[in-house]
Amino acid sequence: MDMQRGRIGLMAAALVGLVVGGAQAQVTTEKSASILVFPKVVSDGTRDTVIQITNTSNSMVHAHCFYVNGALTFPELPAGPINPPLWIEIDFDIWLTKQQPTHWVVSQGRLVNAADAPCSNNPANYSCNDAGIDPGRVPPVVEYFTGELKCIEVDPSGAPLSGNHLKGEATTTTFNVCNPITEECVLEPGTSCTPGGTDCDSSIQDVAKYNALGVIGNENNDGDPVLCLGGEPTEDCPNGAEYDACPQFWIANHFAQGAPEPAIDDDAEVNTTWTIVPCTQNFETQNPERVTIFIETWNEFEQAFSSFATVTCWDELALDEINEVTFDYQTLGTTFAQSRLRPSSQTRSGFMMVGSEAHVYPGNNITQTADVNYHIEGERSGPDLITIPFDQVGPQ
Amino acid sequence: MRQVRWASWVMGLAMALGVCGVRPVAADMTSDRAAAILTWPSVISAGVNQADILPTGVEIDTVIQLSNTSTDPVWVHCFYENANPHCSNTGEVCYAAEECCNPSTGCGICIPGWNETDFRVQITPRQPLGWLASEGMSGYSTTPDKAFGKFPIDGVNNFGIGGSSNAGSRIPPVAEDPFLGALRCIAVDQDGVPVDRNVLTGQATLVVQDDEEDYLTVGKHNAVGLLAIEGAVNDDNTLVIGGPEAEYNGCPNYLILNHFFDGADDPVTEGFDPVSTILEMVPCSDDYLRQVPGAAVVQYLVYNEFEQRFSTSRPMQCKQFSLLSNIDTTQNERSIFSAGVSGTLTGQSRINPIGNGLMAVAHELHTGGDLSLAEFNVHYQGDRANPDFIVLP
Amino acid sequence: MGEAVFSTTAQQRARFAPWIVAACSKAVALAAIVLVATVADPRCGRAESTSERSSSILIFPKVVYDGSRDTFIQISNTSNSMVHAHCFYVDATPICIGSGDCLAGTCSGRCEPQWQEVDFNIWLTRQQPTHWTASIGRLTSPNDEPCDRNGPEYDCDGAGIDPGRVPPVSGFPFQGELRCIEVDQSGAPISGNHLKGEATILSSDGDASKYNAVGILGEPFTNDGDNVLCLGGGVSDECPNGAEYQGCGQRVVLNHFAGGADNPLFGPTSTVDTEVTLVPCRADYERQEPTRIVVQFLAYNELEQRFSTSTTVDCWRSFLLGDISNIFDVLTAQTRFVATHMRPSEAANSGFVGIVEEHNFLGDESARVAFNLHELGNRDKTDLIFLPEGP
Amino acid sequence: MRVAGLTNGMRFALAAVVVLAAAALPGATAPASADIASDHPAAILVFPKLLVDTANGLDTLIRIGNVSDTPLNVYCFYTNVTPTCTIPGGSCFPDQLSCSAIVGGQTFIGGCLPQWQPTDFIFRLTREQPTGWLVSRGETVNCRLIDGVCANGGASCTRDTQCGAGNRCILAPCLPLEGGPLGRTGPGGQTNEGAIPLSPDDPFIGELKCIAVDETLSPIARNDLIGDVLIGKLASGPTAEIEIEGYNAIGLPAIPGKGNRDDTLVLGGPPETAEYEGCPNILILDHYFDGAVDPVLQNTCLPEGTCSISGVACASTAECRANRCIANACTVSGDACAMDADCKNTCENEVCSLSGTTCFEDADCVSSDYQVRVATDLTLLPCTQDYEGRDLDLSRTVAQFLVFNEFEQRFSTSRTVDCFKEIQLSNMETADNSRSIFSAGVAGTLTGQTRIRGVVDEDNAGRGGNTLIGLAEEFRCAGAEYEFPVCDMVDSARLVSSSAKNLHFQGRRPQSDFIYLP
Repeated sequence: MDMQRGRIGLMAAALVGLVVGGAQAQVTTEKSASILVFPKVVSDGTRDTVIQITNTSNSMVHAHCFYVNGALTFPELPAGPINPPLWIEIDFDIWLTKQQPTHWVVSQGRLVNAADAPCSNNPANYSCNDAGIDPGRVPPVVEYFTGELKCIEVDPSGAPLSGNHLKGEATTTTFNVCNPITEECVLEPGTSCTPGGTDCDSSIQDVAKYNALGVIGNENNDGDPVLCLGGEPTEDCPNGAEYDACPQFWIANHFAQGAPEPAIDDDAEVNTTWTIVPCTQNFETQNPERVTIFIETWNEFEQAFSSFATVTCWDELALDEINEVTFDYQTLGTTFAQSRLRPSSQTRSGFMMVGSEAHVYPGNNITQTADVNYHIEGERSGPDLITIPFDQVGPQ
Repeated sequence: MRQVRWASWVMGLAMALGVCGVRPVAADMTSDRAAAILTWPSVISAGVNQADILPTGVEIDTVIQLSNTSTDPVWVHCFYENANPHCSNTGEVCYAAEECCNPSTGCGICIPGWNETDFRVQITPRQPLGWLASEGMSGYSTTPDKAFGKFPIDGVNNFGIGGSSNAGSRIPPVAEDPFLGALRCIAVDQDGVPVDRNVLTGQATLVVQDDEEDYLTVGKHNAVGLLAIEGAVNDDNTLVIGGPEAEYNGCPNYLILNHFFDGADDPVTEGFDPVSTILEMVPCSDDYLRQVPGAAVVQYLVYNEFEQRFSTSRPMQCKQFSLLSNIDTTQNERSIFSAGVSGTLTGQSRINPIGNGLMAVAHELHTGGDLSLAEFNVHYQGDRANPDFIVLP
Repeated sequence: MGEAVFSTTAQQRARFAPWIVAACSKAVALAAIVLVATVADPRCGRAESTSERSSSILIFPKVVYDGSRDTFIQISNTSNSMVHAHCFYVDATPICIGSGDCLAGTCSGRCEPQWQEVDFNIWLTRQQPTHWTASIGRLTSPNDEPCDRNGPEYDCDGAGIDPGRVPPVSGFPFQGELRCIEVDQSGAPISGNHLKGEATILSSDGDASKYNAVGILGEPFTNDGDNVLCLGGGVSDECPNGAEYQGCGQRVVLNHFAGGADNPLFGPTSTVDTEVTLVPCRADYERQEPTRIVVQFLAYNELEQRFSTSTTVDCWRSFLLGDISNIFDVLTAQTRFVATHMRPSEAANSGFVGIVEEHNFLGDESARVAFNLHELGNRDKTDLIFLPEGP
Repeated sequence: MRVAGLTNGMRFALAAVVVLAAAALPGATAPASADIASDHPAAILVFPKLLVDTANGLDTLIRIGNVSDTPLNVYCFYTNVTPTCTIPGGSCFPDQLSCSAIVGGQTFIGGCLPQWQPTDFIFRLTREQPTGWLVSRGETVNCRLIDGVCANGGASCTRDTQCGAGNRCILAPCLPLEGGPLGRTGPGGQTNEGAIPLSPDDPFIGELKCIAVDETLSPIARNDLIGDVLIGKLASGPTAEIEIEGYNAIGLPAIPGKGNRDDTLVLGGPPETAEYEGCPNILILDHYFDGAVDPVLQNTCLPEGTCSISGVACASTAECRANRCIANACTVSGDACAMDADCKNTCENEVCSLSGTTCFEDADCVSSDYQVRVATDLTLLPCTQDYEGRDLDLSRTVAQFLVFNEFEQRFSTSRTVDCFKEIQLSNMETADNSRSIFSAGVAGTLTGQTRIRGVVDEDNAGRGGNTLIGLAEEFRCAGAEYEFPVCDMVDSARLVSSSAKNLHFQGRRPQSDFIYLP
């Protein structure tokens, strides 16, 4: 243990240098961080999400979390001027004891109930959701929720803290139920069904998982409601970057939209969806941030194609929704493509994203998805600002 | 039933540094940045003809993606690591000891193996490549629609930026069917000398299909990258990973895995839908010259949601592929990784390698109905004091 | 934490050991000085009994022979030289003042404890183990047939060099203790620490329980070989050299089942009775005076709740905890396990040692298991053993 | 007997000389106090042998207590040494013969591979608190909310009263002061924390080691732990016979002020480096030689008409000794029979009818009469254990055995202890028990003394001291005279009774042993 303590000392010494070095692109999917972003959190009747968050330190950690609902006002209708996204935010607090993992199902939330029965072999009890020290009262999301979850590490008073003690994962389960719009079973393409009926094979399910995106905090965090991600000192950010910057580039290696699934015979194909949220968010004014994204896509022949996407607050975009041509297998002519995404120069915010690959297998009438974290490159000059309502910072 | 079909193929096989308020070390392993050394800890392939090992109709394969993020071409020197165990009596591939029982030869022992096969690929600027582990990549298909499994730029009929091409590239299929192993690719120059270019990204997509039961499931994770330290990579054949003389960033002290405890009921789905997790790990060190795989004693520190702590340990060499609840015992329900023992649905396991460093990915199996698979990269913490070494042939 | 003090003392002893040896070696040549030097050094005196180290005094707290049970004694010499020992059986079987049998519970009148001592000598050659059965002792017979696999003959009780004539226990039924003291060939007590022993209590139905004899370690340089053995403590009129032997402990601790609690090994319908046997360390074989002490009990349940009681031990006593008080009962303790601390009262003129037997019952079936007690703390008073004078 | 004419002074001089002479002998000097011991509280407790086989009613109960008035955290390691069968479905418990499985309709015999698999856990004992648990079930807090099951039918319950009169509600094993809003706390507000996992295997054979630690899991020099073990067997069948044996955990006391609180525990050796008292140089075991007939136990006919040990119906004690034919089975040997004559071991065609040995006349065939004979099992553990790097070479120790019979005759043998060795004495150096130097037929006397010494391995210098600690179990086995007794808590078909005992210790080592914590 002494040796380990020694190591801690060395690390701490090394870290000083790093911190002095200022912000660097440290949005991470594999290190403990001070801000966790779950870009894709869904509970819409066909999908539900399990959130896992863990305190990786030996001291108690508090976090202030925000759900942002990007669902349409009338989710069953197409988007449009009269059917804008809600962009409604609700917040809650959690606290985790040393090294404590926790979880909740977003549709259920998690109540504080000391009477939760733990799992047990004898008598057999494996349906033990909520067993454990409850992290606080986590509210369930509304009936139709498609949005993001953001958790910010705070001190006991609620002031933002650069503890870098949080890590998280999100597991999305898709049920094979009847899609009320297409009247097809969600996981059995081409299989017609009656909305609300039971004619879809419930033994088919689909589970996908991704790591939460973490933003690492620096030691110059002033604990005020305005969180500065990257950038130099400004009026809003007198200390400069309190957290590392959002990345300048996201690099997505993906299948061309509609490309044949190489591992499966027949006419199986792969479709990709990107879920994107801006880095800048103002929970005080509730003004949804809009970000324009420039996308450069390269096929295996090194041929480049470009396109744009605009995301306000939150969006889940299939590649053919972004551009029907440039991502299409017929256009790219190769199975794989590399897309580099960056905020356009006119955009004042960076963004974060995760991907989801749907492998559609008409031969067996099955669709299965896999979520994927993408790579990043460079850092934004920033800063990107996350503004917490001032009355949510400080003593509760 | 599905988990049985899957599990039948499964090979039976420290306290956190509480540095409050200190940002983690930047120099570390990565799965979300371009790097100079990429490792795919999980490369699995098994054709439908593997009735002895897989249930009839089940086919498993891995789609490997490898890309160059830079505007210059890069050569990569790759090594397939075949970790298939073989029967001591018949020499056949085995994943369970009973597969070595043969009326004519009696029962042999299923002995772990390690064999490497290397190949080189030239990747042109910004080029994404992908292939099936079972088929590899060879030949050229120089016009759209490019045939899958062939290189796109032959340097004869077509060229990339600056006259780059995939000429001289060939990716063999994995050495055996079935295959359980890993892949490691290292950025090198035209002469095969390692270079400090952090330009490689990679993914692996595991596809499991069962024609008998008509189901399909896929999982995807990123390759694990080791960043080269600019100017530190020399031209010898020993790559120093971490430590005082590092050429590449070191492997972490701790791997942190958040997981459902095995056998826990998925809280989302109706009915009993047990979740279990397979952890796949490979060492950071490998001696391809002397054919000596890396090895480590792995210490597992397990926390449940009650903040209760258990731990166990297990030595591994070359590769570990195991259900969490088979790490400390063969009786899953008695394992500290099982929900019935740990008492909560989810847990955090901190994995501390003694010996060589480790890289890992996790497969999450939801087995209530048809098998549904989710894969994810584990988290990292801390730097190892001692370096790991990759020795090239 | 008495133990911490204990260990600290040990360290001081270790640090001073060379000095002690030097002082004590000179003392052999200059007896007067040695006595002053060693006696003046309190580190020569120390309180600790042991069940795992070769000792100079062996105490078998429980020896029974009552028709349904008999006791098998094993003693060994752990040194490479011949060792002599002077042993005492003490018969503590209660006598029925009236008609009937106290052990059988048929005594029509009053049961009075007796304290009847019988002694004998044994000598053991280098590393020699020996044994005998309480009911028949061991006669000196050179004609005992050894075991032989070619006979085959495996029934060879008595084979081996007889350690001397060991009498059978004095009465039937018999319950009491056996105490053996290492002596030189002249019969003078010495601190050789060469003896170890075990006792096995066997029932007629085959059940067996076994414990290690409690050993009292002799101090190497202060034993004057007279008939008064000084266990622990400091200098006194009877003990001009201070402690000749290590003393008995201040307390003993026992983790046991609460009375009426089930043993989860045998299911909810099982029960466990805990029988404790205690003997005072002090013994006066010269005047045949029984030692009477009051024993104080502190019982802690699993909920940290504390209960207390006391009882009297008159020379020797074996009792079920439930017979002392209901504080040991599961209905009072409310938990399955209880930790009971026992100590002699402040006024007691002796410490004590003992063993415990747990009687497990399931329907008509029963099974016994014996343990040595855990000892805590340092008894600062001297316990005396008076050997009989005479040729 | 006294030498006449000696004065007390002369006796003292003589005694002093004898003492000084004796002081030069091994073990003659008084050991320092707070030595390794099973009868004193300590900072490290070692439970050398645990057994679980719930399918056959075999389980182990561990009792542990904190004897101080302040709470204490306990860091424990289960070590699973159950050999693993190379064939899934097979088991190496109780022995290699059970390592077989049917593959493709054909039965295959597999091999048994040794195992050394530690699993650790932590829990807190509050002041003066005792507790205990079954190894097969473990114990935890926050289990009050798990319903129990009635012993008489498995109905769900939370209280005994819900199971009817005379029945009990079996609740999940629970640390008593679980705390929390619904749980109990001690008078000082103390609560238990942590959890004790159930044994990693069932059947299971293993070891448990518990170490006193502080809140940061750093080892702490508090000699406040006591523990003991009960290994019990509840036999199946209508009579539900029970058997039990017990022993005290071996305590290794910490040396106050010496521990540097790192994760390498130094046991004994040079005083300037020792953090805990060291393991003994020599272990001493007094034992019956295997196969010796118990001189006390006689299978006599009780007034109620049953034999005192075998329980067979009888009219006389002679009938309890004889191998008779009752209900077509021999009462002692268990062979099928039609008449009493079939239960005699007679010579037929130069082969003894029951024992199967070669003979020329009936006199060559050993009697089949009833005997109770003794067998002793020895369990040995190296004191050095590497839970961090799992370097088993540090633990591997050659044990030298010096065996003395009651004639002062000496034999010796040796055996390597890798990380755990549990073996019947008469199998120590041979598979033929009757030919062993630990067999009464070879040793010649009923009892003996065996001195066991771990041989120092110079390769381990500075990393391990190669000392051993252990435990002995004495089993009384019933059977015919021609059968060498082989029985224990697992193979209990012929087990009459069992008892466990701690070994005696002698001397110290200049070398330290080490426990390397993860």
